[in-house]
Amino acid sequence: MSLPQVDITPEIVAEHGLTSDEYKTVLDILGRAPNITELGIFSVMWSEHCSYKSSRVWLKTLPTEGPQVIQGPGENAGVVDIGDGDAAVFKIESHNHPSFIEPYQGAATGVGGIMRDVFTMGARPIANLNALRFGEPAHAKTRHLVSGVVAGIGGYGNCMGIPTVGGEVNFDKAYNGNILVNAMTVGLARTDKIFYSKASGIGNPVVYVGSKTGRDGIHGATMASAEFSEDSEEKRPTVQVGDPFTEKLLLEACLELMATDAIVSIQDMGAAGLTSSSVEMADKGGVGIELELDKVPMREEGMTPYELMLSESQERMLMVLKPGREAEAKAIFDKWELDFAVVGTVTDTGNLTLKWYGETAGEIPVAPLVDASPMYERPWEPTPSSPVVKSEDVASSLSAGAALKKLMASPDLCSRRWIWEQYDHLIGGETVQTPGAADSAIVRLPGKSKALAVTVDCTPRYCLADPITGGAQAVAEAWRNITATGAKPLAITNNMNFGNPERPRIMGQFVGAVKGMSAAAKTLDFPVVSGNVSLYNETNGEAILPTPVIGGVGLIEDAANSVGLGLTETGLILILIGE
Amino acid sequence: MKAAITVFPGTNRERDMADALERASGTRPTMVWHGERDLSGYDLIVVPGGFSYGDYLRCGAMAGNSPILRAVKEQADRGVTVLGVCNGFQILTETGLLPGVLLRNAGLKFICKMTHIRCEKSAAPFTGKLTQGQVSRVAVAHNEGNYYADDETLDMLEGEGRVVFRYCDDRGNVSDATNLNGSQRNIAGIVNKRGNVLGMMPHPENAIDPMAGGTEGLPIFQSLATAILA
Amino acid sequence: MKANVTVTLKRGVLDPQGKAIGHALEGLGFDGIGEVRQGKLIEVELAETDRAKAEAALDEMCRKLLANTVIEDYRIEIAE
Amino acid sequence: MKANVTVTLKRGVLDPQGKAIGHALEGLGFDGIGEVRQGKLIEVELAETDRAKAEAALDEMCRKLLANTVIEDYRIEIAE
Ligand SMILES: Nc1ncnc2c1ncn2[C@@H]1O[C@H](COP(=O)(O)OP(=O)(O)O)[C@@H](O)[C@H]1O
Repeated sequence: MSLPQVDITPEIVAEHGLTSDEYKTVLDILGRAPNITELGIFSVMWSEHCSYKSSRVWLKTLPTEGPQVIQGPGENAGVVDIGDGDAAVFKIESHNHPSFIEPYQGAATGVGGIMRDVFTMGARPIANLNALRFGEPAHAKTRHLVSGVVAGIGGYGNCMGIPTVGGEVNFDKAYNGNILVNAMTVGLARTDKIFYSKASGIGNPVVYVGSKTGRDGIHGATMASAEFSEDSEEKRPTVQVGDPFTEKLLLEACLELMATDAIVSIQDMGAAGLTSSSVEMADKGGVGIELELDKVPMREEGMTPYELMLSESQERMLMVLKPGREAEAKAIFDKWELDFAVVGTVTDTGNLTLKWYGETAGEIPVAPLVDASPMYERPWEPTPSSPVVKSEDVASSLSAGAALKKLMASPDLCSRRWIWEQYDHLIGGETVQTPGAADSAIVRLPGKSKALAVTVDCTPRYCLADPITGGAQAVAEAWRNITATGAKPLAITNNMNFGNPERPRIMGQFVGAVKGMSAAAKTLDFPVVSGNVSLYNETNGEAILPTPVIGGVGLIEDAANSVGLGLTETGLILILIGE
Repeated sequence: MKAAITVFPGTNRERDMADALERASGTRPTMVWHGERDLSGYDLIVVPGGFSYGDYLRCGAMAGNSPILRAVKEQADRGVTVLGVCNGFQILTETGLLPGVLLRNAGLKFICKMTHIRCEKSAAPFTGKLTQGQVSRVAVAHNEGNYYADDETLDMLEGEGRVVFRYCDDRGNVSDATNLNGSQRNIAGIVNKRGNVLGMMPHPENAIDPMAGGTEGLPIFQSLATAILA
Repeated sequence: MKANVTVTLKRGVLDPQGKAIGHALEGLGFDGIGEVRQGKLIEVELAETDRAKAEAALDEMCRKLLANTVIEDYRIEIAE
Repeated sequence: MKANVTVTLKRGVLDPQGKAIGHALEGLGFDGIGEVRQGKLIEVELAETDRAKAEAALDEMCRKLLANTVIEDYRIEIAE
């Protein structure tokens, strides 16, 4: 079990996606050259995905506060007060690239990931939503992608027993080579039982629970380096297979343990696995964490510290427990037939220390690793304004009736029943407004009369024409969809899907959308409490349409008063309001 | 009424079921973990819906082999009332308590919607409160609900009056068009020979609330409450 | 010892998945596709070193769990 | 011509079904169960009579539809 020795060549640094400036910072922080495991950790932590290096400057400008906000962006999910000691916990997340490569598993693991974000905070998920973007219907791949993605979302959510109650779908050729799969989960917690990721208590045990760690998602390019050549001809898959059954057990086990007071903090192992969970927990608490990597439950033989730190295996969590509570916690995870291992301790060193059968396999000071994470003010160009099209100027040869038929049959407007019938939207018996029945779905709180109104919205073609107006419109639409059911809008989560931010035109779209979103959210008192950014959505230099998806949550005190779209009896009067 | 609901790893409609039973009978059922081996003392045992063991290998196969199912079988043999819904129906066929199997839906897709079923037989303990031919609007949510048995078995079921529910339209017409999952002869629910074990794919427990799903599933639970309390 | 168990639907039992695959293959332009059936392959590693004993155990596994003999046939192959 | 195509998850890819089956076999009292993996078996009937051509067609079917080579391997066996 000796540690593999790998020379850190400029090629290896480049394969890890670090620029030479970024690598210089690594050398400064460590005061020496990193070993391969440490290099991998820097690479993951400073990736776009974890560090938000292109977007952070702008995301800071979003309004995130309000009397209803208990937790804004920065935790696993946002938390909003909904009265009577109840809280709504929610977030949206993208799984675009994996869903294009393997639609079923990609979409499924996306749903699994976002549910973990929510139940990590102590909330039981009560509703899932999804925002989907596909290429043209006639494109050779579209059918296969639509059916795979929908089946994958259903497959995971249905097995978990969480109703999938809403979503939206668009088709445009800009997504031919890069579909978007954004999944949102809304959960329910008690305001005095919210769990956070901040590690504390020097000497407290760090515990690993869930599935075993395999070599999932460890980047192919890196693996091909000489020292990992064992089977380098077989490129490592970058798509994980989801295991909703295990996640259901993980959900129940975590909630059971959360009902005790044994947990100090908890963090799910998302995209960057053990690395980001341990670093974030340590950084938030201003402490160090020592991990004995040989104690991590492993699915395969011969795994290295590098692989353990970078694996993206799903259905895992890291927790800090109060001292002496390990046995009680283990009993719960044993009952649910999940792995449980004490893998480390909280330390006062401020370092992430990695041990491998007693040997030190890596040591990185946490604060500099996080603080020095790159942040770029990417150059951007404002989107040139397009001429406003007046309806009077658009000649149409179609009669109103024919136009209506054409609209109803168009891919962007036709019925979505084919999709939502593949999702269990009835489980729980609380779905008061089902998909298609109202402008937002209404899901009642178990045992209560109040309910949450939930919706996801974005109109990418507006955002392409004018990102500022488009960004604002998405927020306004979510707000309208919630108010239209009789609920009061509370807060939003957002999923910023854009092309390559290194291109000033694309960065301009991003900046515009943030500005518009910000303005609308401020005006409507509809703060952003969580979100996700997905950049580099391009194929062969063709970017997707700018797609800032808004997930909105509102509250209605009595679900019986919620209003749907249906005309329930004859003789009703139709009223048009607004401009 | 003392009712038990079995809970396997992956079961997920146990709370819906408990709510329905409580609404009809006034008492909250007991949740029984799959590791238990004794189910004596209950008047009713319900194997609820969900994805026991992830539906891996075959729906219901692993749960059907679990220790608690042996206990369910024992009680069923003694005449205790047993209801299996959705995954519960799949489990009961896997154990042989009910004949046939549930194959993948003919359309190869998961189906979740409100649908109609026709009661073919009004009899205690499951359908005493329904009349023969009565149509109920209930939920379905399944991927493997396509009831299959060989012709001989089907003829026997029909002959013995053991087909309890069929998929139909809102007026009770049974046809291919109302057969949402490809089931042989539109079968949605059957009983065992003795009449104390019922398996059905639809979810009456998601039709007990005027605000969510309507209340047409309730009579089944009221039938149970009446039959068992009596 | 390693064994491969294949579980296939009995002849006469409808196989909608197989049918759908056949259709899809035709849709992709493949000609002369006859019947397509889908089954399961289960690879099991066994500590047992006695071939006959392994086969007996596998047969029992199939009857008890791996196959539903109402609709499925199974075949056991010991790989090494 | 008849062919058997087996599609299995690549080594290293999580196989939740296989894992659950292994557990269940142990639960049933079978000893010495090592790794269990589940794959698909697809039986295809082809009008093609030339073996090499059939193999080429099957290979294309696998790459295009029957397997997703990102996570799966496939094996083709011509039965007769
Ligand atoms: N991907 C999806 N998943 C679940 N439900 C969806 C999805 N797409 C659309 N829906 C549902 O279909 C209905 C109609 O969708 P949409 O046309 O986008 O409505 P609207 O324009 O009123 O927001 C809504 O109830 C919506 O929640």
